[in-house]
Amino acid sequence: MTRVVVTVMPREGVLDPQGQAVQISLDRLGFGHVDNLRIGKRIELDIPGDDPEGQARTMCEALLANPLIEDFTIAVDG
Amino acid sequence: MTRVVVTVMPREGVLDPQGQAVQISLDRLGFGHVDNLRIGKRIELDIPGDDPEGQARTMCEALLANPLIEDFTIAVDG
Amino acid sequence: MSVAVVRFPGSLDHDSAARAVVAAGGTATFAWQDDAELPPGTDAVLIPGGFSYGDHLRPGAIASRAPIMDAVRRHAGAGGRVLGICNGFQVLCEAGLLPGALRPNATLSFVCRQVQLDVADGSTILTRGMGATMSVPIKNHDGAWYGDPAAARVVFRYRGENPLGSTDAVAGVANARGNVVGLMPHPEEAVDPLLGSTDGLPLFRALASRA
Amino acid sequence: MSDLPLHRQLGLTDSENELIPRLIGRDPSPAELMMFSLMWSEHCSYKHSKPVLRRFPTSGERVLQGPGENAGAVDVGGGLAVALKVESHNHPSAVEPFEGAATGVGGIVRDILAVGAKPVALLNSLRFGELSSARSRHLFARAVKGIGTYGNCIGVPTVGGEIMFDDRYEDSCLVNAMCVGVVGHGDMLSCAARTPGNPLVLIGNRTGRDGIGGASILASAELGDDDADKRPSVQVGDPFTERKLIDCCLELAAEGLFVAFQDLGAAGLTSAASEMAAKGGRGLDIDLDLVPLREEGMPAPEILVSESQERMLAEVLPADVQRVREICTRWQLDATVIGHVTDTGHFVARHRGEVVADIPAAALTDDAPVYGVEPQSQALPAPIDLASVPAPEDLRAAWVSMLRRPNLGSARWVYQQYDHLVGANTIVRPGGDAAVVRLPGRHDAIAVTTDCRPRHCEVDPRAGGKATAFEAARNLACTGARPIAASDCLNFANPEKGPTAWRLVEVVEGLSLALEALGVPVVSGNVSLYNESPARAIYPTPVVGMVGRIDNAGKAVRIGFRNDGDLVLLLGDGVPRLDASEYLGRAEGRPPEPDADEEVALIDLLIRAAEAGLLESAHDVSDGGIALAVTESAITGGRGCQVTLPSGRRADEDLFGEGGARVLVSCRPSALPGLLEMAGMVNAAPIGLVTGDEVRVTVAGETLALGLDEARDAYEAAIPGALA
Ligand SMILES: Nc1ncnc2c1ncn2[C@@H]1O[C@H](COP(=O)(O)OP(=O)(O)O)[C@@H](O)[C@H]1O
Ligand SMILES: [Mg+2]
Repeated sequence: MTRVVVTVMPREGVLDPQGQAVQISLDRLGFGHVDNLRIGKRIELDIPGDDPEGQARTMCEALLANPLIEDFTIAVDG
Repeated sequence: MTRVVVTVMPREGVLDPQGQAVQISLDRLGFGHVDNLRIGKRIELDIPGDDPEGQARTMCEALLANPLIEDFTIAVDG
Repeated sequence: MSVAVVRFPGSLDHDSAARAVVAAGGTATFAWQDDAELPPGTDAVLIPGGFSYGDHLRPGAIASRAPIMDAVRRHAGAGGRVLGICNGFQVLCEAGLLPGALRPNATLSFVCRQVQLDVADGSTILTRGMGATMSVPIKNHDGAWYGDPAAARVVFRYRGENPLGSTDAVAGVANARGNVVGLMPHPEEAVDPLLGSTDGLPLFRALASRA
Repeated sequence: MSDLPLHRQLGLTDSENELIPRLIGRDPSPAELMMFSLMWSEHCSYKHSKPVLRRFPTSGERVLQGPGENAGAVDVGGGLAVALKVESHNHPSAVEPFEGAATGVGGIVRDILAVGAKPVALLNSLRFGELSSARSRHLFARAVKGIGTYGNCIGVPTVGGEIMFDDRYEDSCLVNAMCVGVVGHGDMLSCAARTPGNPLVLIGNRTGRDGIGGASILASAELGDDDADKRPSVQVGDPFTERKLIDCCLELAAEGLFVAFQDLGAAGLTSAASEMAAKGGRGLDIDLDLVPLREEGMPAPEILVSESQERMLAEVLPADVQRVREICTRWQLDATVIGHVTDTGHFVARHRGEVVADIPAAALTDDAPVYGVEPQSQALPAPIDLASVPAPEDLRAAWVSMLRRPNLGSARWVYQQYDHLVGANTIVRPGGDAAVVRLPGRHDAIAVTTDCRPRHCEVDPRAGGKATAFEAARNLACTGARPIAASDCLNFANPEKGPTAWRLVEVVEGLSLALEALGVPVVSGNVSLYNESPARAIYPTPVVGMVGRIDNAGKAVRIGFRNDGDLVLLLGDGVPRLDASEYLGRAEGRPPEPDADEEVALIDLLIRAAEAGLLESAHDVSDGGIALAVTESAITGGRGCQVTLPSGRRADEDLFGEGGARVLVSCRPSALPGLLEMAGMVNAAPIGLVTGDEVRVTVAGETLALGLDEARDAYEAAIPGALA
């Protein structure tokens, strides 16, 4: 069983309204110097068997990420 | 300017309906062996000045995470 | 009695909430998120529904950090009445004025439908005078209250079923003192026979009354 | 990169390419060529449909704004106007259903906002392949989610729409959205630029690389293919910004700060600016360096045609710029002066000190070549031979299975995901024939609906067009509303093919004939052509959005039975037929041609009866026939009934046949004499009464009974069951 972390972020150039709203809010809370804030998803999961990374890639392509607007990266623990 | 990554995950013991739903969908797509799937947020941002990690912690406490239901971790790049 | 209806960018139900206050015999004024003080003469505060800040990050999270919320906190601290509806409930929980948090609905989808509520605690200054049950609509995406029901003062529960998957079928809670109440369903959509129910009126009467 | 010449890659024909230098007196720059290619696309120029659209009746006593502006508007009395428009977002929804459908909602709302109106209701008309297809399930579920997510967040109630699944939409799904708004007569805004020297303010989201189609071809020639590949061409919606835009713009409009106002839709700034200029007979000078960008270094062509959402362009007085900025800042929106109105008639765009485009605005908006379509008429099919349709062995089982069909069963799964109440004015909620929304602060209300009868349009386009318009009007009348205005979206296959062209012309003729009979003008609309793949072409799908008016919101009639002991009547003279019906499930045969006199008389009767308070319920008999109508009235009202159906040729046709003007109503026994007298020439046949907790239907001597619970279970399971 391998713990795998999939990160799904909005693609470069794609609007990230959530990141934008949070940055506005941080600004109002006195963190105006913060920049380039982007928000994506972190998905942690256990994958048994061989090639957990390859399996995770297949899952990303099938479901976890939308290639039109999101990029994903996969990290395998340990 | 430091690139900081804040990870906000549902707290252990707090229901993660989104994670559950994704796991069910994966199951249907033939990834039934996947387990313990949890979904959280990944927030990337640039923080200038000293102690970016401390600043990020303050932002988490002020806004980015809700301690009742979420845990956060901070990673500083480079 | 003057009820201050607090607006944030993305508030949606401020007009209907204000109309409900008027229908209950009160007067309504609007307060803006950036105001440092509630409007002069404010007797009670109403935080209406909507998608403040687009529900980004967590519903109610960003709005709960707006300047006006300090004034709301002072008002509540002094025993003043505060009612939060839907997004307003989320804001009050995020602001720490009510216990618990609102999580995504168990269906993971937005749910808009009529529900029946049990009034679980009719002894707060806001819920007294209500009937034992009420028919009101819910309409939200993140309405599953999560918390410790034993440690909270539960004022409304879903009757018959738990449509959103909240802890213990909780639909609304109050603070210990009973002067701050939040609920996910929309009583402002139930103040006019033409809308199918008037069960929401007593809540606005209590909010707008001096007694 | 393809070897085709640039204009071909951009979708311009050779003759269009030759026309451009003649219009502007020189060869266009690549950026200008791209602007022409987008503005002369079917979507922006209506080059294949313009002549056809001229057929629509567009005038009437109530019309304040006919086609030509961002939305049409009609008078509803008391100094108030209702603005309406339907628009398609078919292709973007097929590519990315969530964002495509969401941005479709955003776009139509901004069209309403552009005429100064406050959006008060949304509807949508959806068509997908059968739910047995995994792709269609995905497209459908995600499109619904997109519509809900966007509409819910902007606080405009989504009160109605329609859904149909058919294999013919498997390759080309249809997502049409309709928005209705209200505006005071004197507060209506136009997009026509007015006074040279006035600044132009861009309000809302920053400009990024969204929805850049043609531009990426250009840009990729400069930057290399790898970069082009990274460019998202999908627009991403930002409903939070849209909500701020609505609040902010209505506030700006209330202070009278707009001289002219326009949304940025297809072809972005290019289209918005050239339309403002051409409409006002003015020019616009825009400095692209001033446009706030999401990413640095966007080339001029991309800025010119980016379809980034949630942006509006306003002409304001120089002295008002400060005030406009103040209000926008409070709403956390960018407001940037990006140019000014001129008297040259040209749309001039500058970038980094150079003029990148200098085109007579009218060349972009009005001078696109118009292509007459070449209709090739088709023989109308014969009515089906009933003997060729196997009669069901078990009528009751057939009835239950009809309730369970996604095309007939409850749409609750869909509308429960939409906030249909926000604003506290929704008097009649989704699930009936039309929704009723009270006008803000008043006692009167509007009823709204969208309708289409694609299979009928396929087999007999003129009759199908009529049936579509009459059905919309009948749906409104069932609530007691008098139809006052229509908008339409003509979704068709490739009009360059003769049979499709014929269907387009015939459908528009049928729609027009019906709308003329009803006295309902078309005040706005949209056209979506080329909805076909090598394997399949869609049915002709002319979606009609219609608005009606009710004097007293409290008198609105619903579809559900209300009291035990009420009498059930069938109003109207329509004869049910299985041709092209949902029961048949195919576009075959030839349904009876709608009779305009009968339709209008029935509609008029319904309105008068509702006004007189004679009706307890009213429900249009449509898809699924009277079996569906009677079951829906029973389920919705939570009351059973006993009815005996008029006998025709065969029991299944009596139960499930469609066509013609028929409405199922119920009334108190004491109201019967009044109703019969009022009916006059309209056939009003008492067929039973409201009673018990089952639906009992006697047809051709056989009595079928279905318990309310069993009926409801089948009806409610139709869509969730097919998705599971
Ligand atoms: N099928 C139609 N029926 C009536 N009017 C139409 C139709 N199609 C387009 N129009 C009108 O033509 C004009 C241009 O439409 P469109 O380009 O879709 O406008 P916009 O760019 O504002 O979305 C609008 O006034 C629209 O109402
Ligand atoms: Mg427009």
